[in-house]
Amino acid sequence: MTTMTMAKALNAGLRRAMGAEPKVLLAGEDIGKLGGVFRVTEGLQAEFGPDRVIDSPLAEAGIVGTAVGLALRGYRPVVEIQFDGFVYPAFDQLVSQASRLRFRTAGKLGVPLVVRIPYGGGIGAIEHHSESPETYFAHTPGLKVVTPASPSDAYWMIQQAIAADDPVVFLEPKRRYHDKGEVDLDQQSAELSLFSARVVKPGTEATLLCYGPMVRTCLEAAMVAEQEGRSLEVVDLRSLSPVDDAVVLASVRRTGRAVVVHEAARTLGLGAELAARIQEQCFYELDAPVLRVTGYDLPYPPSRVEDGYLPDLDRVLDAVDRSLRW
Amino acid sequence: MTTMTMAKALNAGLRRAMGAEPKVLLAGEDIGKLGGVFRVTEGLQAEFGPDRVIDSPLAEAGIVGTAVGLALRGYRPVVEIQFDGFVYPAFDQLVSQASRLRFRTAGKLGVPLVVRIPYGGGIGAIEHHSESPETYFAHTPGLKVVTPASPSDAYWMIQQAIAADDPVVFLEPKRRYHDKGEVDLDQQSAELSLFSARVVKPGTEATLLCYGPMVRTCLEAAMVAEQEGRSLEVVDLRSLSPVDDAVVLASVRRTGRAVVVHEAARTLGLGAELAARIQEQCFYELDAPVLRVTGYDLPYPPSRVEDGYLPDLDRVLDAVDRSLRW
Amino acid sequence: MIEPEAGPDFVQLLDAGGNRVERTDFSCTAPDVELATDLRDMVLTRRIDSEATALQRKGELGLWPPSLGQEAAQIGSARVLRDPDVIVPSYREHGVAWCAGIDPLDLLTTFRGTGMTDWPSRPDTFHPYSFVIGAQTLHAVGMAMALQRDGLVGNDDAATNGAVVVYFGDGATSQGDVNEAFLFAASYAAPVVFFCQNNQYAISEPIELQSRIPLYRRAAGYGFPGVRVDGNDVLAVRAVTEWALDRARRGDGPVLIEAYTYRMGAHTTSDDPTKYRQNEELDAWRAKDPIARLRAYLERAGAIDQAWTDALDAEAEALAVRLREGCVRLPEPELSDFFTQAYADTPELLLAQRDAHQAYEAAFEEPR
Amino acid sequence: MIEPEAGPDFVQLLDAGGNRVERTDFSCTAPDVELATDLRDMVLTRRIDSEATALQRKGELGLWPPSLGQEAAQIGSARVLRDPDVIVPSYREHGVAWCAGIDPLDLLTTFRGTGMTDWPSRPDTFHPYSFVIGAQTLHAVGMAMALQRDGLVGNDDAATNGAVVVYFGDGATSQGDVNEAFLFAASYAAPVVFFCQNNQYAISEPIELQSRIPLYRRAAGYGFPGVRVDGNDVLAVRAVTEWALDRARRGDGPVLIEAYTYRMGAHTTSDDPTKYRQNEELDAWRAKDPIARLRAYLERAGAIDQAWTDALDAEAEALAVRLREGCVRLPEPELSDFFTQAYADTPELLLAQRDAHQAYEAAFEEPR
Ligand SMILES: Cc1ncc(C[n+]2csc(CCOP(=O)(O)OP(=O)(O)O)c2C)c(N)n1
Ligand SMILES: Cc1ncc(C[n+]2csc(CCOP(=O)(O)OP(=O)(O)O)c2C)c(N)n1
Ligand SMILES: [Mg+2]
Ligand SMILES: [Mg+2]
Repeated sequence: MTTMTMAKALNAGLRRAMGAEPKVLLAGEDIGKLGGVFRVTEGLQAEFGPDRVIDSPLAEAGIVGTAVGLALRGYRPVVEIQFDGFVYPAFDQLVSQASRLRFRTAGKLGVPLVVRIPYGGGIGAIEHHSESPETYFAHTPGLKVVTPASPSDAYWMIQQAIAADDPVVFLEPKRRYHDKGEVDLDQQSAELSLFSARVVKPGTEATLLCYGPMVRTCLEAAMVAEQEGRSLEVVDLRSLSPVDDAVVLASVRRTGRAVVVHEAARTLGLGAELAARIQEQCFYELDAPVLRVTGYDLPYPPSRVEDGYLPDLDRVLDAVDRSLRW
Repeated sequence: MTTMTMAKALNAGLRRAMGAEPKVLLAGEDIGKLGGVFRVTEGLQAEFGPDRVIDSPLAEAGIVGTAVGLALRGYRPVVEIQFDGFVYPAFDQLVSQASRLRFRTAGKLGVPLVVRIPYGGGIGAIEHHSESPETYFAHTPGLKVVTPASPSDAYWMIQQAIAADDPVVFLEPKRRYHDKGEVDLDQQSAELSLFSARVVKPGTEATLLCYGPMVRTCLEAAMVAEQEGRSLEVVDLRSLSPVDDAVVLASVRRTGRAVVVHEAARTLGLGAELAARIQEQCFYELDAPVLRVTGYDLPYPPSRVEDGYLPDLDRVLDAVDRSLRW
Repeated sequence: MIEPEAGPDFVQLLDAGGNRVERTDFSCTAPDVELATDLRDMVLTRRIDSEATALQRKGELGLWPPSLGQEAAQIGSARVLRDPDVIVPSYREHGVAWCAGIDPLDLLTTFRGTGMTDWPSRPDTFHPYSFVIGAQTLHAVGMAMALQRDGLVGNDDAATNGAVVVYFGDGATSQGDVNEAFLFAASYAAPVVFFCQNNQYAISEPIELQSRIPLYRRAAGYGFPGVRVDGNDVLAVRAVTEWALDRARRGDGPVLIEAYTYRMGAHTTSDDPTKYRQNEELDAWRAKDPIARLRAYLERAGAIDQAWTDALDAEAEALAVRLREGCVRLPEPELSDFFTQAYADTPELLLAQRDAHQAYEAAFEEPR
Repeated sequence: MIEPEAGPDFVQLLDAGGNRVERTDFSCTAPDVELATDLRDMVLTRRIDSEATALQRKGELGLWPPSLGQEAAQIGSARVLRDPDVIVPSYREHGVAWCAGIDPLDLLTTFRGTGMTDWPSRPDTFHPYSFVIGAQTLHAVGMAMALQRDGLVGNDDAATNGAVVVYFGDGATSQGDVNEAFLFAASYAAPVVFFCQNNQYAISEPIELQSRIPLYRRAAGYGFPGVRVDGNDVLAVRAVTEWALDRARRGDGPVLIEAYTYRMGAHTTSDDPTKYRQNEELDAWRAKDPIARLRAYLERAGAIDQAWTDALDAEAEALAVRLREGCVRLPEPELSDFFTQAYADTPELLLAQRDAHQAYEAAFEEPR
């Protein structure tokens, strides 16, 4: 076991994937010499050369579009979008191209592409640097969307995403880049499938459904609740598309109550889909409606007020209270 | 009262808006001489000149981006995206630019832009010509999203959208372009606000929530159900962002049952948000879970199988049966 | 429209009358017998095109984008390709598809709506048709980057080198994606030949709206060569494309070829070109027909005779019959088939949706 | 990096030593007293920049993108603007903002995170800063189309005409949006001056990655003029921008100006340029400092003296103090304020979310 930050764990995962498979390439803005603005690719260009760690011209459609071409010819490109708010110029290439080539060719072609996106708020940034675009991709057939919440998951999930034959949007919770955790670098392979959810804390009275940056927030909330004598279960979705319904529904059936927590705007955020599915599948088992603790339906606000915008421990517990009082 | 198709009603609405307000401009591919591939802008360039009805170079980001600039300088541009599947290159300009300038300037600037998009399937088209992208826009703070279901609504809603000071994504159900209906061209102004839902058929046993192309489908289903002795209420949402919750919730409270119908893929389609809201607000009033009749979570399939992909009368009634049997 | 003249800015090797034009910069070395196979390809492509157009009129296809008039640009560029070159078409390249060995019946599946672009006869080196204007140009650059990394560019043994040729229209040159493709290709010196068929229109919009100067000059702004070629002259297209391919394969980077031609038919079968262009224009271009001029030349050169022509006509007719009869017999797909085609690893949810769909359909006594 | 020399492809009117250079094509007619106000603007801009950088180091700002070294490009281009011209900046144009009359304290709100880009001192003709690379260039073209429709272009009375000047970086030229902006502007002959500050880097990426040829040549590919100017020479920037503006205002369409300069500071305060560039490079550019050369010229010309310089230093110091003290006193916003700023007509749902937020906050005994 090694203790490392999520950023370092991602770096180690990328290095291992590149070492194991020569077809793995990285591309993106400033990922080479600089090692990326978050240093996730630090040292990789020096190790694997500029043909495998490519500094791209400043154009996201170009980055994703050329990666599609590389993927179609047998490479496994991993591209970095510098910040969440800069993925939109690549939108057509992602949702209308990368996502569809397999479908268009009845499975003859595939696009084993990973699009890494540092996402989410809470880092005091200016606008366009704190967004949570997961709905856009989770709604898009043909894409898969995953997000790790811990260094260990980051290390394994990036390797699994690279090994996956479908295009994967890999969302990295940037405010957790510097959180530390244990990673077992000697292990041979991941314990959990890339698309499985995980019960990160068992509990009995209500289920907190969360992912990425909000897992830590929910765990903290569950700890506090525990001290106050309430037992909350925390489920880390890990995969947002597909969602591991079995784990989610089993948990909610056990507890009878669910609160979904995410930073993205409420309307049509992941919470909407989870609520819809849960009420469809557990109609008689629910003791309260599925509640949502989310960002507001606003553009991401200036950093001095982001704490109010982002779900935090208190807002989570407040929703739990409301659910329990139902 | 005049009988006309939806395409003609839109044309008449655009003409009236342009006649009333010299700042209204149209732009898009092939909208001038050709009058648009669906002829919605037919005759308008001849009438208002090429400075007000602008054939644009073939680039959607350019079309929307320049329209943002025009809007910022006092014009009221109405741009046409030729087909649903071609809006993605303009995604950044729509979701990250047009939608935010007001927020960025604390209300000092506004972008009174209308983006017209013929959308939806059922016309036997090749790929990229049958999509339902409403989630992408309804999830985006700062945008509004509306869709008419009848010629009369088309006529009024396009004028209201143009008069609105917020950017509006105006989704035109292309398979209904040639459906005819009554339009009162002499009326002074619209009866209903642009953002109001409408109960298009009252009923008591279950509520069908629908919009755009599915309104006719749901009305037909309700007629058949009526013959079989079941009374269904049909609500045309008209506005997808914001949703007129008051009308929706009141109807569901009355009937105790809701079925949402849309062509878009199920996961994170509008039905997810409606289900989430309804179960939040009407938890004890629901006799069955909110059910969804939607497109599947697939890219739009080839036209020879689109009938199976699209919700139709039978699938709607099947869901109603399931709801009633709960 | 300013008519280009033969000259340094407009490569022509066979004039509209079928007379060879001598130049110092480009020449076509293909023997007449090879040009005769070009003529055959062009005639058959035109027959495929007219048959498909007719099938659409009869309601057997939902849509068809005619290639009428663009045969020289397509055949001339396609016939100089060889392994490991890669072809990335747009949606009107029926002549290129023909040269790549694609069964035209396969093309019809896409426009009949019985399939997406999954054509059994498609070779790996021919990318599927693309319908989002310009998007494929970036894929092409990525594929060229793959060739570089595969060691298939700039080798001493020239025969092992390859390049990517990507097709797009005049209208496409306005898209951000296409300009980014130019830029990425220039930046990486990627082996791409950007083959733009300037057929003068993007649906109703004339080329002047997309560019106020000749399109081929766009390339200079990115630092690589652009050439305008008479797109109705198969000899010139061959010569220019071969030059560009060799340059790219050698490792000297991209070239933009503007094949100056004309869309003699409608944009697609849904289009009514009389709304936006004059008959005189069409007539002027008819006089430059790519097939007529090549036929005139080959006849004069004695490379083809009446028997050859008769045999070709019979072959074309047989092909048309095969298409006509084959089209209506194309297998009808089932929606159920598609649920496992979107992903390599299909999510449970989709399998459940498929099962629900099947159960629902099965509940109807007779198929609907 | 190939160093451009004064010559037809590189407009320079004041060399690095502060000596005037004569040319036949461009000349700067501004009298020395006006150039002295340019010097003042440049010095004050630099002071604003260094103070903001210091405030970020102290934790008072979240981020700051320094303009250090780019003062001549910014002041020279901004000072030749006049009503009804419109300015569309990117995010590093602190000198342009200064000339437009924007209170630098307002700029700080954005980087302190107390506001978005809602600066009370912002005039209508100065568009807010933009952070999505290149997106603003399309807005600029739209604004220029508005000027055309407002009758403010190509009038006989030249004083009534206007143009739009839009700022962006060398990296931005790779974006599809920027190339579409070039194309739309060319197509509509829109009165836009594309002002590219080539400061040699896009964060860590050197200009060679974005363009293998001098950037100004991109324009020729779209059919309009491009000019490279010494961006550290305020006289040359003035002359070239004035020419481009006049041309655009007259109705002759867009121009691309590449102001060849250098980002002497970090990309932003989060950046560490030692990771990707050498000290020698910085030293070489220090020798070309835009302020030093103008000061040398004006001193030699006797246009400024020690008293003038002392007064300016005092003014700069006072400005710095005002920023330092003002920054920490900038009003703190409340989240509640923002719920009604996203729409002209705020949906009920958002009002309800605001109310819920307020009620929730109110439930805490003391503000959190
Ligand atoms: C991104 C996008 N926008 C719009 C369309 C609709 N459309 C289909 S073909 C076409 C014109 C294309 O013109 P051009 O590039 O010259 O090719 P041509 O059809 O003439 O071969 C348009 C606008 C599209 N397919 N994709
Ligand atoms: C669309 C987009 N992609 C990426 C970024 C992140 N980013 C911010 S500044 C920058 C470099 C810009 O370089 P340049 O255009 O040369 O301007 P400069 O910063 O040098 O003034 C990048 C990549 C962004 N802001 N927007
Ligand atoms: Mg064309
Ligand atoms: Mg730069």
